[in-house]
Order: sequence, then structure tokens, then C-alpha cells
Amino acid sequence: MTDTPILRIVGLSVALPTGADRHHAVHGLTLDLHPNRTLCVVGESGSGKSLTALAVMGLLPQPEVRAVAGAIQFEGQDLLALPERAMRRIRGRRIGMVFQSPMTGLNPVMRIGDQIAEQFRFNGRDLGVDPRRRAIELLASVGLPDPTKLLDTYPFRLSGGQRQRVMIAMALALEPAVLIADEPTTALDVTTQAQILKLLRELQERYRLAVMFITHDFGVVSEIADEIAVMRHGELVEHGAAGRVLGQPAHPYTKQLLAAVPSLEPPRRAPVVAPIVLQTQALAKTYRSRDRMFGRRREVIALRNVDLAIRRGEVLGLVGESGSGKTTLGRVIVRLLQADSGSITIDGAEVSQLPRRQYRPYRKRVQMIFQDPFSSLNPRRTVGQIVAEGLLAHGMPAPQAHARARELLRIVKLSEQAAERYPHEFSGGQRQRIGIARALALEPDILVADEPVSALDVSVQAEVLELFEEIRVRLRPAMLFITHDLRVAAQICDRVAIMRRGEIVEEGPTSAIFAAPRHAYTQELLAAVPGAAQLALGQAARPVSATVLEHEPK
Amino acid sequence: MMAIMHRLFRHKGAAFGVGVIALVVILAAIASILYPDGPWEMVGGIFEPPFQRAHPLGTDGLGRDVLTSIVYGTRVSLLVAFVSTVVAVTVGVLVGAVSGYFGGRLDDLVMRVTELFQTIPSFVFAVVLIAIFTPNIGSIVAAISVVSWPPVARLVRGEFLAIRHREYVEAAVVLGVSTLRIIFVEILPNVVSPVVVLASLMVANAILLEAGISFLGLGDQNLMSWGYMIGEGRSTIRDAWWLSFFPGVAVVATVLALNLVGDGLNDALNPRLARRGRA
Amino acid sequence: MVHNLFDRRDFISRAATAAASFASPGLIGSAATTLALAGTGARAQEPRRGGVMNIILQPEPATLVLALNITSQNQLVAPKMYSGLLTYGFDLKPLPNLATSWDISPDGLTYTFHLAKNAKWHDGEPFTADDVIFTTRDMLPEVHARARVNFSQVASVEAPDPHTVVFRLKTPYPGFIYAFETSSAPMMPKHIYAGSDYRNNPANARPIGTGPFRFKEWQRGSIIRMERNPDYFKPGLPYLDGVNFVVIPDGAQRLIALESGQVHLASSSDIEFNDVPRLRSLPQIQVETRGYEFLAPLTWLEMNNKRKPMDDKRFRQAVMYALDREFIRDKIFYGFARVPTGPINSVVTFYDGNVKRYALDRKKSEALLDEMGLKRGPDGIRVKLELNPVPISQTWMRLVQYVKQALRQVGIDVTIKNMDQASSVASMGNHDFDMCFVTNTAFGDPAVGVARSYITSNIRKGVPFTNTCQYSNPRVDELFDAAAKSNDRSERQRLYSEVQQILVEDVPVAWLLELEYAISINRQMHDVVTTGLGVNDSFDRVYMTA
Amino acid sequence: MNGALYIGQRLGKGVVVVLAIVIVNFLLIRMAPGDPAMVMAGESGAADEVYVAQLRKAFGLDRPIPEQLGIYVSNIARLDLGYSHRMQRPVLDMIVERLPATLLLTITAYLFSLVAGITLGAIAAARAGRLSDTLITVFSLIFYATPIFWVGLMGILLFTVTLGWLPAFGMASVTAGQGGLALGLDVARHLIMPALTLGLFHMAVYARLTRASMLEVFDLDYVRTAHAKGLPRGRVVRMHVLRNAVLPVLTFAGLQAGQLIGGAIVVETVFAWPGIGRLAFDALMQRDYATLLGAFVFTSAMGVVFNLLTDLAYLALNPQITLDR
Repeated sequence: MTDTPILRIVGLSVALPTGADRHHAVHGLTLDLHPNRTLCVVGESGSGKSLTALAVMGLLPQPEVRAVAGAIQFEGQDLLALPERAMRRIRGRRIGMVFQSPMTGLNPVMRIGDQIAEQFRFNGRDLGVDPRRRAIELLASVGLPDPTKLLDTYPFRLSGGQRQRVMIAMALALEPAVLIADEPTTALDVTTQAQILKLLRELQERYRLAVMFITHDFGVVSEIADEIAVMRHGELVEHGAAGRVLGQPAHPYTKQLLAAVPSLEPPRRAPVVAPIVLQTQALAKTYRSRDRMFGRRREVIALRNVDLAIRRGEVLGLVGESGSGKTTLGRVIVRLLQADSGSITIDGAEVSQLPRRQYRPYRKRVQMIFQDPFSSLNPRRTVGQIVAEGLLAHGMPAPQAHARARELLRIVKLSEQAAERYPHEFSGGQRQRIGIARALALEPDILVADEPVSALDVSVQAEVLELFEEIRVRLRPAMLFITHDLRVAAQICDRVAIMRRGEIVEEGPTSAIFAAPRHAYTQELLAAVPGAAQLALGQAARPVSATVLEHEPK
Repeated sequence: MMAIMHRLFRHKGAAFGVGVIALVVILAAIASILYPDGPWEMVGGIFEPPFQRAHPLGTDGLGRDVLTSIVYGTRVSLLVAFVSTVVAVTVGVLVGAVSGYFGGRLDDLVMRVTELFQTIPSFVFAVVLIAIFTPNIGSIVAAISVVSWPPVARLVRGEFLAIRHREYVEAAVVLGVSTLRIIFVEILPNVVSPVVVLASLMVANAILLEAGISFLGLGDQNLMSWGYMIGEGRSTIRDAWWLSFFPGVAVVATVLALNLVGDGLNDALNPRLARRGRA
Repeated sequence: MVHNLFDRRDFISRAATAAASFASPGLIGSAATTLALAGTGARAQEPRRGGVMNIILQPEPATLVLALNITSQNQLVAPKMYSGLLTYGFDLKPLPNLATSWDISPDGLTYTFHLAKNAKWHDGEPFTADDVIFTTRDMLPEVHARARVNFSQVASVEAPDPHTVVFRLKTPYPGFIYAFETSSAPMMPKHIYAGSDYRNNPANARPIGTGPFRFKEWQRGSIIRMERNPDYFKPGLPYLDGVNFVVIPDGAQRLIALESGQVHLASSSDIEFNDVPRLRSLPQIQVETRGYEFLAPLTWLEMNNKRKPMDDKRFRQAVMYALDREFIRDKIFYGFARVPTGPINSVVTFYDGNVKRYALDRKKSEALLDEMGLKRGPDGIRVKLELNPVPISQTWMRLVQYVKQALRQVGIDVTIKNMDQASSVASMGNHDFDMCFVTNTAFGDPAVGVARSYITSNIRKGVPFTNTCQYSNPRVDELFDAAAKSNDRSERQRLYSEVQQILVEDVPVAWLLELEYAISINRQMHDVVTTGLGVNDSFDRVYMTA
Repeated sequence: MNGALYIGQRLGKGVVVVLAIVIVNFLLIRMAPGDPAMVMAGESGAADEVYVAQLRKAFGLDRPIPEQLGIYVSNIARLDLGYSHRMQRPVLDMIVERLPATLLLTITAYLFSLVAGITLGAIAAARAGRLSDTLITVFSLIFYATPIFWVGLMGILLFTVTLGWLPAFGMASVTAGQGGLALGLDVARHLIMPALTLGLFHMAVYARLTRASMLEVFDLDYVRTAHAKGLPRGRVVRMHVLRNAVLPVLTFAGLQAGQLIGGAIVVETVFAWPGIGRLAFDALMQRDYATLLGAFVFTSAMGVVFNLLTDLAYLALNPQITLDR
């Protein structure tokens, strides 16, 4: 039954400032929101989904970005035409909004209670309600422990998940009819994400809310969507019931997106038989910081007695949530950090205690690929210089180094002319490729990849994962692949190690771990992966074609 | 580089600033051609009022032409300002880089010293230094440099601390690039823009400092400086207001121009701010 | 609020604001009558009691005890509390003070002073000859530089009776009569200072003298207050009820205070010379230039006679010819000066004007320099020298810059050394200078104040205000020595005339100015400047009208 | 780690800073050419070696420098700032006597510059791009570029010489005999121009800083959340933007306190304000080491105290650094 929609977006167009890469952020968009139904608007970055949400709330960053056409009909009014004073009465009272970044979404210098109560004082005086009591109810309704004490605490004391719950409570304070959630769980760990999605589901049913949920993660879509709208370059390419769109996608772009989502079913892989290249025993590391303002000592235990081993040509996945110590482990192995105790052996030789000078030859054999494409390349140097840096550092004469650099760029499917251009002229995916080229320059035996694809859109992610697959097959390095995304781990790793609070709680071949997780935490992790239950999303990584890498390894 | 210049000039304030600075530099260069006899020559009656043919800005207590003095005053201001800033920036960058990159005991020491300089009233300290080492152009430049390097050191240290943990620096470490090369190739180029902006503001501040020092009578007696002229005009402010007024205007114009250029550079060098067209 | 924050609290509560009402406690009876008095302070006014005088003081002296501090500021303040045996008229003739009469033996060796019978110290103790002996024999020689020189001539001093003092000199010294001016020999109370550490005697906080006014209060940094001494040894005097010295650090503020009548007297460098003409035009202000005859300040450009080329007389003469001293007098000191002819100020005894004159003559100056072989270089410069500055006020610095510019025109390129007053004086004292400026005081007699700058015996490295130009001429030494000792006035005049002839020919220093400091007085005050000491006198005869 | 310990720690650090300043200056001044003995001798008319030597002994200048330093530092510990032979008075008395004047001037100027600076900065940021923003920006640009003493002089020229509204010199008019309120008003009238002159430059600095800081905060997520809650613009600007934007300004102001006090030396000279700045300047010219150093110790100490007070204000406003964590 399709009851009457509560909010109708009709032919919305949002113009971008001159000089932007295209004319319109959103072009001719028509969508409806129905009470007690969740519409998922899904699309890659730059698809205009967030701006659509902001347009509804009337929060477009004036004057650069303006709604130039269409209407947003809500409760008999066109929101686009409303003056600011009238729009202010809609915001919060009739339409609530939750944003992506919980850590920075709350005012750091104001108590939680005040931030919720101020809405009643300034935007809902006529509701005749005691703000403090109402706030306690709201905090309880979003599942936060001991709400009364919470009223007087400051945001910095809460975790990401807790803060997101507070944001949701704030959005629902004045009992709006519509809730807009712009990627509310993207910044959260997968277990916390699962709880928030469940909470949103319950709240939507309890208050018969019309929810517009914006995300780029199809797993999340499959968990929560009643209806799906797929957007690309500001236009609606597909719209329909959740089951239909996920099961039988009509538009080729939707198909391509779904295909790009790595499946949770790990492909069958023969165990790698090769000598162990990298081994660590009882690695431990504790961060000690002296707070300058008060001189208090604070200690955070990052690694607790970590043993792992990677064979030549094998990809070991290191999976864990934020704060599990997986990044610290990666940095200790490439010797960006010094472990407190324990040993690291490369081809049987203990290296962690070697002084700088003796360790230098091993530098060439261990390389790292970084996570953030925008901060892993020096903005002031050309791509050619970046890739050749390692070769030059190890004494290769410049012309030869630059020639090798151009070759490497070709290997990672970038044009040779890229060598003369600067990083800011490339997209996220291309920058990651440059990072990979840089890491491969010294033909390392060990490659540590720290969340190499987490910052990329799913389609770009797929291409880069494909590149990793080729590297694995052609150059057969021992690779430590750090990620929080179980789907990615499933598709690329031979073996997987699950880390929690500095310890490896479980380790084994990927297919075995995914099929029958032994440790409770692993089970919880796997269950929390969005879209795991509903449908076998996506498919195994495509086999590697031999032709891609003509160049034989050394 | 051209893009930066283009953005700089789009910032109308900066364009005005660059214009004024150019004028001041040109005046300083051709002063001895414009007025070969120098500022100390007694060319007219004493205390002649401004805005008349012979002496457009009037004359002072010894019949010296105010306009000539202002033109010659540009030399002292520019010389003191630029030399002291170059010295202060060089020292500041070196100290900041070392303490920012290596941290530890050295960093603590550097922080203590810069805090010490921050607490001392720097103008008073400069005045004492100059009085001690006998006021002359050399001691003025030295004194201003001594009090102006700490802010640069703090800025560079901060930038180094931030950039040092950026992934592209860690990548260089992993690649086995030498520390010196990392400092000079990876980090320093990215510190240039904030330092350039600070440098322009430091030149402005140095001019104010020099003017204050000369005003108190600690300037170089043989060099005509704006601060000296303002101080000289003070005792006869009632009947010869122009003696203090015009050199003051010269100081304000030059310092204002430098500040505008500083703002312009700031927006030109980190474009994301420019987007909001901050004046 | 902290008390001393408003340290001006009860300052001149009445005088300035309500000019008409003189409700000072001491004048209860005649308050009504003064109300009727109107009109200007014309000379015909009868002197009458009452009123408090406010005098500008800048900077504040370190201590008021005149024996311990004879800076120019204290010479203005202390003579109101202390007295000397004598004072001196405009013509520099000695006049009675604590000494009612005196006589000098024909051989000029014995000086007998008859003291005022009824003089008392402010604490009531009687003033006797013992005080004079203690002061001139014990205290002053130890703490007072000038007195030490003057009284070093004394062979013996005794007091035949409590009111008579007899000085016997080793050799005749006619200048000795000028040694008894209040600041040169302030009489100090023996019963307080005898045997004590003069410098740290507790009594220094509240000076005890015999003068017309008694110390009342000193709020540091703002005001010194003195009240009328009822037992002053001159009957019926002083007329004023009190005198206040107001510290006003800023030049412009001193001007406003004077114009608005808040203050009645400004002297020496309190007011910049360029402001005096405007002050003179104001109805309520009278400008007096007399009163500096005793000090007779003379300013000259000192040249280090031991350094090339200043050792050559012709160079020094060339410098004299290069300086336009009329311009200095009129354009820099606004006419408050006289152009000197030689080493002795024209108001001082034994001055002789018919000497060689050095009018401005740049051609002659350049001729002399050429004759010396100091040809102009390609850049027009003959020689490069250094000049010490006088950074005490804008007027003096204008003089320094004028001299530099004037010498530049004849090819002498002078660089003004960057130094503050302290270093400038230090480099003069250590003979470490090319050229510098000196202002010297004559103290009435050439033997006392003039000789010291030119006699070879007074070339003393490390001590400023001596023969720092290191001029040495045996004939000049002889003449000064003889003149100091001779008792015969006409003989001394002949000797001093010859000395002036020689010095003007040798030009050891370039004499620039005989300063006539302007004394600005509010017309309400009368008989302020009555002696050669000017404002440095006791003010016991000053009186105030409406 | 309670508040008292924190204050104690900061004060301890402050004392170390002041001590370091004193030692540095003591050594510097001793290296200066010329010394007070010569100046004193010179000014007293005639002088000879005996008199100069006497003075030098009285000043203790004949003892080796390290010994003099040792004595001096031990005296400082006992708050005995030494004896100024120039003024024949203990330095401490002279400074304590002038401390209220300087405190009155600097505190007024400091508060004025902070409050006015932040308010103007906030207005400019809130109305970014509009007329009031341009006016305030230009206004602060100009005052940021104007030498303090010139502002003072022009103020005197305008308000005293031409218009005659305001007194230009000293702390109280010479005729202010009356006590209490009348005197208070009179001092207030005298305070206007010096405090404004000293404050305007720093006000411009804080205005620019507040504006920039607020513009940055406008873009932060919690401000967008505040807007999404439908709060009135005034509330958002005041409670969410300003409260966060003011924190960096306070830190900067705390550090800059020393500079403001440094400016006092010039302002006190121009306006003949009987404070420590003027005392330091006169002492400098007359080579009166004891007084100069005493003045320095106090101005630095004031810098440390101002810095600490501003830090405490910062702590009060910024809950993230709680003392009792």
C-alpha cells in the first residue's frame, strides 16, 4: 500500500559554484518520503546525495551552492520558497537530521543536557514540556546508560557510538515527522554500526518516522532500506523497493556498484607453501604520554604479546576495529615505531634490535602502502619524484631511477605523463596507485598495506583490489593487509588474524575463519557485517589475466 | 608560482599593499637622486607650515625639509625591517625545525626559551639591548632580530610536529630516505607558505619596533628615521603638528601595506581559505 | 585606593582654583581684605604676607640635603631651607645673609664674618660660629666637591666668639669671597651631623636648615612641600606661607600647568626655548632673563687638543669661523643667549671684550684648512671626525645637528656618536672624544669657575668638567695662577685681559653661547629674581598678590 | 592534581622566568659603556678622582661582577630590589609607589582590548561580507599598523590641543586637591587616552584573531548540528560559535600580555603617566641599574601574572582540560 507521501522532492536542481567540475550537484531529482518507511539514497562520493539532504533542511552552503529549480513539498509548503524564519521552525520540530561525524558533531564546551534542552527553550517553547526531564527520556530512548548523569557530562567523555546516540536523541527531541540521516554510521566500527542501525530501525517503527538514509555502503542499504534510490552525478538512475533493486538491478550503474561490493564468501584458495619471510614473536608496545598541562602520565597498551608469520606470496589479513592495535603492529613491522619488547625476524634474521645503520639494507625489503590518498603523497613534489624517491635514496642514478618510476606508473595502470604532474591533479584511486608504485619501486619482499582501500568509493575500491591481486600473483611478496572491512579481507587474504585490544584472538585460513569462527568476538564481528545475512552480495574477485603484468619480477 | 601571484593580485587589498611597498622601495632607492643634499641640509626657515610650494610637507626646527626626511626615512625602516626579519626567520626556522623534528630534551629547552621571550615585554628588552650596545643601526637590527625569532621558531616547530606525522613523511622514512633529506625535501617546502606569511607580518612589526625605538631617542643619530621625526616633533606638537603627523602616516601606510600583503599571501598560499573571499 | 595613588591629594587646595580666596590658616585676619585687592601685581604694590608659591621641579633631586647634592635641581630647592653666609647682587657684589657683615684684611689673607645674632636652626637650636667651622672645615670638604676646592685655600678657621668667624688663608685668594653662596657653602647643623656618617645620617630625610622655609612633606615623584619658618632671622620675613615644588615630567604638561596658573614659576630647562616667546606674550606671565649672573653658564664646542687635526690652532680657528653663532642664538635658542667673545662670560667679573672677533666667515675657514694641507677630497670631505651628542632635550640636539651641518659646509665631515648622556659624559671625562659640548659655570670669579678648564694642572683623566680638552700653555697657567693670588683688582683685570687675549687667539675650544635661561613667573608673584643667584636664592622677600 | 597545584606549578614556572630575565639583564647592563658614578660626578658641577672613586665604592661597582650578581639575586629573593643611589631611595619603594599607576593603566587597557577586540571580531564574523564586517576589518587593519606612540600623539593633538576635551598628561590634574569621587573622576578622565592608546593596537589584534577563529568555527560540524536543531542564528553564534572561537584568542592574549606591558613604556612617556614604564625609561637614560632592573622584574612578573590569569579564564571556559580528571 502506498499511502500519501509526507515529503515530496519534485525536479530538484542544485547548482554548483562556477569553476566546480560540473554544472549541477543535483539535476531534476524527484523522490518521495513516506511515513514509517526508510528511503535509502545511495551513491558514490560526488553523486549529490548529501547536498540533496542539505537542500531539504535548507542548510546548503549559501551563496556558493543554491537550489535553482524544483520544489520540496512538505505539509503543504514548498520548503525551498520558505523564508529563513519559517524554515527555522521546520528544522528540528518537523524534520530532524543526524550527520556523519559523531566525534565533531557535538559542541565540545557545552554539557550534553544543555545541548538537548536548548531546543525546547529556543525552538519548542510552546510544547510545554520540562526540558531536563524530556532530555532524560530521550537519552534513555536511544539506549544510553544512566541518562541523568549524562546530562551534566561534556561530549569529550563519550565514545563515538555514544555520541551518535546523543545526536539521534537531539534530532528526535521535538518529535519530528521526518528524520534525515547523512551517513550516520560510516565513521563507526562495524559492531557499533550494527547497534546504531538497529536503534534507527526501532525508532522509525516506534515513531512512524519517514527516514531518508544516505549512504555509499550497500551492506548498510540491505540492512535498513525499505526503498532504494541510486544517484550518480546528481541524477536518479534507479528507484524502487529494496528487494527488487538489490535482487534484479535494472540500471547498468546499479549492477556495476553491486558487483563491486566484495562478497563475504571467501574464494577457495590453496594454502601457500613457501618459506616464512616475516615472523614476529611476543611483540609488545605501550604508548606512554606525559600530559604537558598537568604532568599526568597516561598509558595505552597497543600490542600485547603478538606472534604472526607470513610466507612468501601469502597475504595475511589483519582485521580489527579501531583501537585494536592493528595499525601499531603494521608501523612496528616497517620500523616506523620501536616495539617495547619481542622480536621481528626477516628470512630468519632478527632485525628489531638492529641499530639504524645495520637495519638500512632491510629497509629496502619492507615497504608500506598508506591509507589516506590525500596525505600520503607530498603535495610539493611531482609524481615521478615521489615514486623514484626510494630508488634515489638507495643510490640508483637519477635517470635510471626516473625511467624505472615511469615503468612502475605503467604497471599500476597510470600514464607515463603522470610523472610530471602533481598529486593534487589526481583522483583518490589514482593517488593510491601512485602510493603502490612507490612501495613497489624497491621490489620489497614484504609489503604492509594499512587500510589501502578504506578511503575509496566502492567502484574505485574494486579496481585497486584488482591491482593488489595482480601484485600478489606476479610479484608474490609477503603481504600484511590491515583492514576493518571483513568483505575486503574475505576477497584478498589467504589467512586472517582477528585483533582485539592489542591481541590476536584468532588466526587461520580465511575460508575456515569465515565459515566457522571459533572466538566469540570473531563471531560478533562477522554477524555485525551489514548485509551479511540478507543476501550473498557481490562475487569473488575476478581471476587475474596473465597479460596485465608483462614485466617479469627480478 | 604564477598561480600564486595571480591569486595574490586578485585579493584587492594585497594589490594595494604591493603597490605601496613598491613605491617605498623605489623612494628608498632614488632618495639620493631626488634630494642629493640629504635630509640634514637646512634648506628653509624653521617651522614652515606644510602645503606650500617650496616645502610641501613643511620644515622642522632647523629648517630641514620634512618631505626629504620622510623619503630618506624609508631607507632606515626598510633596511632595519628586512635585515632583522631575514635574520630572525633564518634562526627561527633552524631552531624550530630541529626542535620540531627531533623533539625530546632539546624541544623542551627551545620551548622554555621561546616562552621566556614571549613573557618578556619584547619592546622593553629591545630598548635595553640597544641602550647597552650603544644605539646604532647595527644594534637596532640585532635587538629586533633577537626579540622576533621566537615566534618563527614556535610556528616552524608546530608545522614540523604536524607534518612529521603525515603519511608522506612516514613513507620517506620507510623508503630509507636520510633524515637531512627528509627535513629539507619533504618537510621544509611545506612549511614555506606559513613562514612567508609570518615573515611579511614580521617586517611590518619590525618597522613599528624601529619607529618606537627611534621615538624614544635610541635611534641612530646619523640616520634619518620616521620614529626619530615623530619623537622630534613631540615637543613642538602645539605649533608644528605636521612634524609628527606626516612621518606617522608614512609608518602606517607602509605597515598597513605589509599586513595586507601578508593577508593576501595567506589566502593565495592556502586556497581553501580564499574560497570564502575573506578580505 | 592606595593612598599614594592620589599623591596629589591635598596639593594647593586653594591657591590656583579660587584666586580670590586666601583662606590659608596663617592669614585669618586679613583674608577679608585681600578679597578687595584687585588688579595686576604692579610694582607699586606693598609686599604683604600670605599665599603659597608652586614651582616646577624637573627632574626630582635625589636628596634635598644641599651639602650632599649640588645638582642644578637641588640648587633650586634647597636654598629655601638652607642658607649660606652671603648672597650676591646682579653685579656680583657680595650681600649679607647669615653673615650680617664681614671684612677682609688688606693682605687678603684674613676674612672675618659677623653672624646674625638671632638665627636659629629649624629645630630651635641656635646657629653659632661653631656650625660655620664644622661646616667649612669638617663636613663640606668631605662631601662637597666645589667647597673642598674653595676651602683647601684655608690655613685656619676660628670662632673668637659665638657670632664671629675668622678664616686665615694660606695665600691671597680674592675668589674666596665667592665661596659663601648658599649652594657653594650651605651651613649645616653641627649638633646633628658632627661625628655621623654624613651620607646616611637619618636627619637627611627631614632637612634642618636656617632658611626662610621649613621642610614639611615630600611625596616622591610628585611634590615637595615647605612651610613658613616663623623664627627666620630676618624679621618679618618670609612673606609667603609656604613653597611647593611640583614634579612635572613632561614638557608639554609643564607648559599647560604654567599657563593655567596651577604653577607660578618655571626656570632653566623646564620650558623648551621655542615655547618661551609664546609664554612671554601671555598677560599672566612675566619672563625674566636676569638671575644667572652668579652661575654665568657658558657653552662651548670642546675639541680634543691632543688629537690631530684639532691640535693645530688653525683648525680650531677654522671651526670658529665656520659656525654662525647668531643663527644658534636666534634660531635654536630663540634669542635667550648672548654670543660669547672668549673664555669668560660677559656677566662675570674681569670680563674683557676687546679681543679678536670670530664672525661667520666660511671662506676664511676654508683658507685656513687649505693652509693646513687638509684639501677637499673627491667627495668634498677634508677630514672625518666624531661628535658626542647632548641627548638631554630637543633644543640641544638641534644644536648638535646644526654644528654637524655647519662644519659639513666647510668640508669637515662629522659623525654624531650614538650615545646617551651617561656615556657622553663618560667619554669626555676619559678624554676619549674628538669633539663634544660643555656647559660650564663661573661661580662669580674666573679663578673659581673659569681657570679650571684651561690650566695644565687641572688635566685629570677620568674626571669630567676639568681641562678635558687638554689645552696646555705655560703662559696661561702663569697668568691664571697669578691672578688667583693677587689682591689688587686692577692687577687681576690686567692679568685676566691678557689671558683672554691668548685664549681667544689659541681657541682651545669654540665658545658658542652665554645662556640666558628664561625664568617664567606668574605675575601674581613679585620680587622673585632679586639677586645674581636668581631662582637659586632663598625667596625670603617673594610676596604674592591677587 | 587539583587547581591549586596547577596554579602553583605555573607560578613556579613564572618565578623561574622572572629570575632568568633578571640574570640576563643584570649581565647585559654591566657590559654597557659608562657608569652611574661618572654621570653623577659630571652632573654635580666640579668633580675629582676622589669624589668619583667615592661614588663608585658607594654603588658597589668596584666589586667583581659575579659577586655583584650573587648579592643581587639573593636580595631579589628577599624582595629587596637594591638601593638606587641615583634617587637615594630603595628601588622597591619607588616601584611600589608607581605600581598602582601602571596596574591601573595596563589592566584597563588589557581588559578593554580583550572585550572590545572579541566583540568587534565576533560582529565582523557574524556579519561576514556586510558593511559592518568591512568597516571593522579596515578599522582593525589600520590600528594593527599604527605605532602606539603616534596614536597617543595624534590623540593629544586632537583631543587636547585642538578640542580641549581631554587632559593629555599625568594621572590627576595638578588642581585635583579634592579626595574621593572627584579625584576618581579626574583620574578617570586622565586615564581615557593612555588606556585607549595602549589598548587600541591590541584590540585590533584580537579583533582580527577572533574574526578568523570564528569563520573557521562556522564550518565545523557542531555548528551545522546547531543549525539543524532550528536554533535562532543569534543563539548559534553566541553559544556555539563564539564560545569555541574565543579559546584560541584567550591563549594568544595570555601570551601577549607581556607585549602590552612593554607598550606601557612608550605610552607612559607620551602621556607622562607616573608608572613603572616611565621609571624604567628614565633609569635607562641615567644608567640607574638598580631601578632599571627592579622595573624589569616587576614588568616581567606582571606579564607572568597576566598570563596566568588569562590561562585560568581559559580553563574556566574550556571544560576539556578539567583539573580533576
